Amino acid sequence: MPSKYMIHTKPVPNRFQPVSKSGIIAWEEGCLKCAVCVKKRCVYNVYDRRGIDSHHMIESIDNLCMNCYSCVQNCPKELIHKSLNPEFNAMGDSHWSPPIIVRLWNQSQTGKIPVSGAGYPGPFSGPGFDSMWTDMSEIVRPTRDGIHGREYISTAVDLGKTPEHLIFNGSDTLEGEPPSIIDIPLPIILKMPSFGAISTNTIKGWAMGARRLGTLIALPMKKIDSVLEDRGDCLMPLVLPKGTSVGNIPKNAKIIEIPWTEGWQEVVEDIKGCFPNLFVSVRIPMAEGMEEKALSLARGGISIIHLEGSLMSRFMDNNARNLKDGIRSVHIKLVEENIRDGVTLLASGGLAMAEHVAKAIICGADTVFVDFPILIALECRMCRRCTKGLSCPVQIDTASPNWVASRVVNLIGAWHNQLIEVMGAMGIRDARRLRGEVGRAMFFDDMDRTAFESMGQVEEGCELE
Amino acid sequence: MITGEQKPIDEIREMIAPYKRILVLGCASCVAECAAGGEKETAMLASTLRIAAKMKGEDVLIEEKTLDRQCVRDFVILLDDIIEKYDAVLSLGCGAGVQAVAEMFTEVPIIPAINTEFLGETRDQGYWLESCLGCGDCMLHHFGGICPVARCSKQLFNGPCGGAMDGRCEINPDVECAWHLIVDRLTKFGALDRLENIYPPKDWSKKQGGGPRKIVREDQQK
Amino acid sequence: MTGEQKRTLALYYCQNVPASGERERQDLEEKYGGNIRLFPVPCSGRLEPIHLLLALEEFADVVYIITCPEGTCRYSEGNKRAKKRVEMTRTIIASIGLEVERIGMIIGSKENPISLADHARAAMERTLRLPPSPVHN
Amino acid sequence: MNNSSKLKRVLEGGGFAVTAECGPPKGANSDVVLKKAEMLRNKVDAVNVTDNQTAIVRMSSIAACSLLKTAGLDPVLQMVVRDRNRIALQSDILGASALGIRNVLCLSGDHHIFGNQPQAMGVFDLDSIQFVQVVKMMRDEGKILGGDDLSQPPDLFIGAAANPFADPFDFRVIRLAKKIRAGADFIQTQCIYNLYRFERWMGMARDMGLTDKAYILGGVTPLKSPGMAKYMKTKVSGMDIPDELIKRMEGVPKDKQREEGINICVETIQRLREVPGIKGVHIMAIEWEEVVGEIAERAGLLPRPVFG
Amino acid sequence: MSSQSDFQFPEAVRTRSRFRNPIGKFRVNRTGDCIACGKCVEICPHGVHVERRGRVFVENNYLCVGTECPEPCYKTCPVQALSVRRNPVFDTLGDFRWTNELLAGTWYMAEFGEPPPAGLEYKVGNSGGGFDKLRLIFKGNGSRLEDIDLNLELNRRNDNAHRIRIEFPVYGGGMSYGSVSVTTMVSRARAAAALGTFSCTGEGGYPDELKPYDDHMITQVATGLFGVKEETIQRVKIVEFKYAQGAKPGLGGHLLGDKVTPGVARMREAVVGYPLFSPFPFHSVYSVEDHKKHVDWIKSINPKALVSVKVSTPTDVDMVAVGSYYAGAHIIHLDGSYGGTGAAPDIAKKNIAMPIEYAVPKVHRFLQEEGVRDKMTVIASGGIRTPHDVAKIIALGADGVCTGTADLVALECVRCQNCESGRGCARGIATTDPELSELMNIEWGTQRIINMYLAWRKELIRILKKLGMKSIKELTGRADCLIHLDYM
Repeated sequence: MPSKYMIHTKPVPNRFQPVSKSGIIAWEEGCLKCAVCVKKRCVYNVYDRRGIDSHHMIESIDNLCMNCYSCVQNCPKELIHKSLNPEFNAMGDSHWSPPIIVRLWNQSQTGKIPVSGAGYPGPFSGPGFDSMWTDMSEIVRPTRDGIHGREYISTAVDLGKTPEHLIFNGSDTLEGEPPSIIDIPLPIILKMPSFGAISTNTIKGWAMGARRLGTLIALPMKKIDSVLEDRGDCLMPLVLPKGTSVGNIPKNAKIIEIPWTEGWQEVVEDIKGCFPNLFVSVRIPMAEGMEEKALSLARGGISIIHLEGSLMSRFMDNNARNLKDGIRSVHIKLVEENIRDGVTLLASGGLAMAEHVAKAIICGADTVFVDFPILIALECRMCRRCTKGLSCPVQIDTASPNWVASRVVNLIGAWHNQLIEVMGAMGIRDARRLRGEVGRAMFFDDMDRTAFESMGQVEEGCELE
Repeated sequence: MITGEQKPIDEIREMIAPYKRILVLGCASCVAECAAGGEKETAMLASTLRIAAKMKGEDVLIEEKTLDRQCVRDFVILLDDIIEKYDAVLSLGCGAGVQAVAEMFTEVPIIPAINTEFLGETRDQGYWLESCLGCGDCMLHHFGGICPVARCSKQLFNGPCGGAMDGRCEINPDVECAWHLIVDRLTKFGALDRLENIYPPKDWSKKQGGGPRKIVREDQQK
Repeated sequence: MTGEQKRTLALYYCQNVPASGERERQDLEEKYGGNIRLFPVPCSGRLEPIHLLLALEEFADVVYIITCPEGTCRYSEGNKRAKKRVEMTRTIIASIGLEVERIGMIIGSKENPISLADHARAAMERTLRLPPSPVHN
Repeated sequence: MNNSSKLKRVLEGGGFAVTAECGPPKGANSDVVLKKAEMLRNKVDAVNVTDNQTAIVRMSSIAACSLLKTAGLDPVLQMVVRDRNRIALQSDILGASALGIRNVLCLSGDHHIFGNQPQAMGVFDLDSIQFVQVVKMMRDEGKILGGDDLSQPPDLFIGAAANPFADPFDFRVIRLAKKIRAGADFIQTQCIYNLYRFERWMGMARDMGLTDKAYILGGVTPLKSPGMAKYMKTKVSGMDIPDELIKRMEGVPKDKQREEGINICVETIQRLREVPGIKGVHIMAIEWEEVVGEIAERAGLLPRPVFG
Repeated sequence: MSSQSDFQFPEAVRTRSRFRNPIGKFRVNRTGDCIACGKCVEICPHGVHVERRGRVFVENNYLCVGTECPEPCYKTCPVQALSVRRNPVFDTLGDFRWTNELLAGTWYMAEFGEPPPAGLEYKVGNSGGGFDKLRLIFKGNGSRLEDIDLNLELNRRNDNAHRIRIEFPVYGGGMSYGSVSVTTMVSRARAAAALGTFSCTGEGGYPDELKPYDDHMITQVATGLFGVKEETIQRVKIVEFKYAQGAKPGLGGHLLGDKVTPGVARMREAVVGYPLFSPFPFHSVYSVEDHKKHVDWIKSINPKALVSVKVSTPTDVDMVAVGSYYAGAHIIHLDGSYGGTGAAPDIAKKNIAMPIEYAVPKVHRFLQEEGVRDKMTVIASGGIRTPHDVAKIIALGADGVCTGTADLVALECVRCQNCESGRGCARGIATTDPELSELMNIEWGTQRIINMYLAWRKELIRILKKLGMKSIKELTGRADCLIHLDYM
């Protein structure tokens, strides 16, 4: 694969001991000090490498343990037990669940895609993106062998408006203005999370990461200081119509965002007045009525629309509805109105795993935003202490920009490879062609009903087993 | 195994008082087995000493390390890379361990942090009992597997003294009379008549041949 | 909190005892600021003397363990071990002239379930009765 | 009869003391002791009685001393810590004093491995310096080691041994100082053949002021043959016999060798008399007590003066 | 064909855990107050307590049934020295699909050859869908028949290839040499032979140790063609084309360099220490016509061989199945997305292709519509964990099943998911590390697997009896014997 399209990752150590799912309780009292001790025989040598992190009072052994249970099962005095770690269960919430957080930490540390042995250990299906499967190609359809670089799979996407067709003049050159688009190598834009122990160094690091990835970072205008000024080309500032002077927009910025307001036309005109070449994306909250708003923006010439979900991957006004359905709904609306190719649809809100990128695109997004994962990449535990003014247990604000950037590059690098994996399996060579390809997905609701709705009948006296 | 117990902290503090950079050195063998000088106890002692030093506002460096065995030179040599960081070593090894470290590292004082006690068995969780004096001439077969040398307060060889009462030793009712046990055992397998012979004076030269005893095994040597 | 004197309490608690969640823990941290450090443990028997010593050495004025009531340990003897270890560690700190009250133990009661917040308040009250630790001054 | 230590009187009176060694028999016959007493009568100030020397069982030192005392000699009771624990040692000190013995020489004792019963258990409960300290405490404070008071303290002139010829050389004089500090009134040294080394040691002792704090008696042993000289040199620890001496012994005909040994001994005594700080000699004629008189005579030490 | 057969199933032989402390749901604690009266030893029907040298010990904690016990020892103990509580370690085991109870239940079956006693949910997992929401419905009292027949004909084309009957509708799925140890492979092969069924080499060559079991082996031809030779194709009665694997559908395989030990390298004709890729897909197959060439190739080398086609479950899995029929295959082996693997990207395990519970009815229906259902043997795999899963998937339209993970669980896999890391399985199952492979021996492994399947067989017979069926063949496609808890 051309190196240009590869994201170079290299392991970046953690700054703190991570929290792990289960721990080891190994009592010494009564220990026989066997000559052939189960601790010495540990395949992973975890007992030789143990130590206490006196800051968090975490035993390193908990993180090193690979859960083989050999010591638990072989200690002659049964002095070793596995336990669930209460700190682990306390992390995050139902969406940012502890396993997701840990997985994000690992990817940010190693830059590698998560690989494991044994089959999938999780639930059959779940809400939102968990209720759909992507497809694969087999025998009767061409497939792609992307991940090992045997075939080139493009993840590049365009932001902006692509013309319906090109007009060439007689000498085979393009007539008129060339299409005005921003080309990014992967369908992911970083987005500054709405909370976190974020310092200027953190933001600087994220911006560095965005630049290394060739993508952008969306952040509020007021977070942009002089240091970030020269990174304008990778910033995507959110300009609030009131209180922010348009003049503060970094000179080399290519794109800005504005929030949805009824009078968005005037705001856009103002901005275009100062920066005629600037792309403007309009954020629509993922909420009732967004289809109409999107339609009006598209019709009004806005080429980039950002659907902003909640940080739980849900609608902002209706917790029962998922991002997946919101994206599909807007996408279908625009398709029905024959205006879909006139806009780029960006989606944000609680994307937590690599597969969400592919699934959001299948549902109709062109590109997605990644928000909290770039905070979790910095060892955030989603404890939200920072929102109460309590200290950050992993002192994110003290991390150096370079460390921040490398962690984010690792994470997105790993996601990028996973995107290539699923695209390869689907036989899709171009991320642009994945958008809205619901034919390459399977939805739980449909399949479950088809398979199981009409089977046996429960009758009186029957027995279930 | 060899047993030991940690010295009182005051005594340890006094011994290390002249030094500023101290390595607290554990031993993962016998003294770990009797919970006196293993990795865990070493960490606890080091932490305790650091706390004490902080309380007194003393500026000292106290670090810990535990060797697999302090009484084997191949393990002791592992200190070679770090020893120069310290001006004293506080060893939780048994007497043999302390001496092995001291012999190799002549430039720093090696201070014992535990009192080495005896050769014993682990009777129960947290209970160690002296059962062997290392006399070099085992005669347990005569005594039903119970050693009068280690376990009789008077080291008698020809039966219990007049002080034995109810199977207890005259020195302390907590102490079992070894001879009572011996008699019981031999009675059980019908060999009590063995004790009718006068057991001759013991050859103590195997224990105290003069100077340290040695075992040299040519088949084991290089 | 009384006055300007600041104390740090390290509170280890068996997750079996107070019906505690991350929420309650955070509420407490909010209430007591940085003066309380809370460490849930899967079993109080997991705590070794070294955990208590390290806390005293590194940051805490006082360390408390909350265990589940006797006879209810999921690991059968974790709370019993914890008790003995606390006693042992107290002997150690006493030997260097530190008040034994700097290591405390609260045994949760089954009949009268007390919230983590109540335990924390009790422990904090007792903490404030002691002068600041000479280890950190 | 004056019941005090004659040795003490001689030394305190400023005389050059002469003591000799008497080995008790390997049997219960008192006549052997009494015969040796007669050989030494009026030839020496006091007679040391060895305590199971080289860990070979002999008549007890305390009994032999008692026999000598009865015969009118001033015995020096040698006691080793090898065979008795502190209880027995203290008890024997009291017994000795009660029997009228007025001198005690506190020793470690030859290790039992060298004796004829190496299987024995060595006691070594106290070491010789601790023992000196205990005797002094008993005598001067009237207490035993455990702190209990004595109904009557023992009356003893306390001696200790010193060996200037063992290693490490520099520590030897420190050990001497410790013995004196522990309470030794007099010191008897190991047999001296290497005068050069002995004089260096004495110099160091003088420099430390030790010669003013205790009476140092130089030990001498007449050689019977070059074979004995070689044996002592190689087999007896802490013995330093210069090669010239062995050559000198070899240089005379066999029937003259004993005579030559006595000559050497006499010359040594004469040299020792010149050494500042030496307050006497201790003649250890091993199982050859009959020559003590001749040696004393030829060394000009007779007749023995009378003090007090 | 008669249901009578000369075949004799082996006896179950109790085969204890390899580990000193097997993990069970409960733990019994004995305090120092015990007076060694021996009452507990007497009353416990499960042998939890043992008496030795006048002292009584809790020796088999894992066999305690806890609250299900009708006469609990802790109530009988005269000095209250006993207490029983749930084993907290038990709660750290397992996952949604293989719950701790399923693991412990399977271990019980592998030890005793019997379904576990009350108190262990060994029938369903906790994934919240598919098998775990499906239930068998029994109406009436079932049959009193004694001769329940579980065998299965694998060649339904009636062509010139072997007529092969397996005595039990389960055979072993492919696990390659490299992903598991030779000990594991041989244990599985020996168990398959003893049970009158088959085991599969997977894609990693055909180790010589398996030669004695050639008649019970399936050899796999996969995209890497590792270890595939004419000789290996000719040795066996069934050859399986592996197009995809359920756990990583659409993706190639990747054996990390560390695991390419000299033994693995020799077998795969590769270089020690270098990673090996199985590409995806077969780059010679982009159509059913290409696929037919493949099948013909095998038939030309071994004309009597049955050809099985192992595919994963894309949306058009039904088309793939029918295509396989037309290409001449005897068996279509559907591997659902929740299947096992030695190593796969997590993203593939969860998100790509469909679970087997959807694929089987889809394929069954389509083959019926095409009129070729009777000519094809449909084998399902990818998440079959229990005898109940077997019955359910057959009722949904399969003829038989392939298992993999269940065998490993019988060998005491704890599903730590580290098969791929470092030296491989720390429990000596999925590893090529010589030292770790020593953790298990073949006799033990064979018997554990045999025991587990004997227990499954008992359960399947019981289920068929309750359904009033005489043969497992009657169950195929009988979705009316099932209900789904969400659609009742």
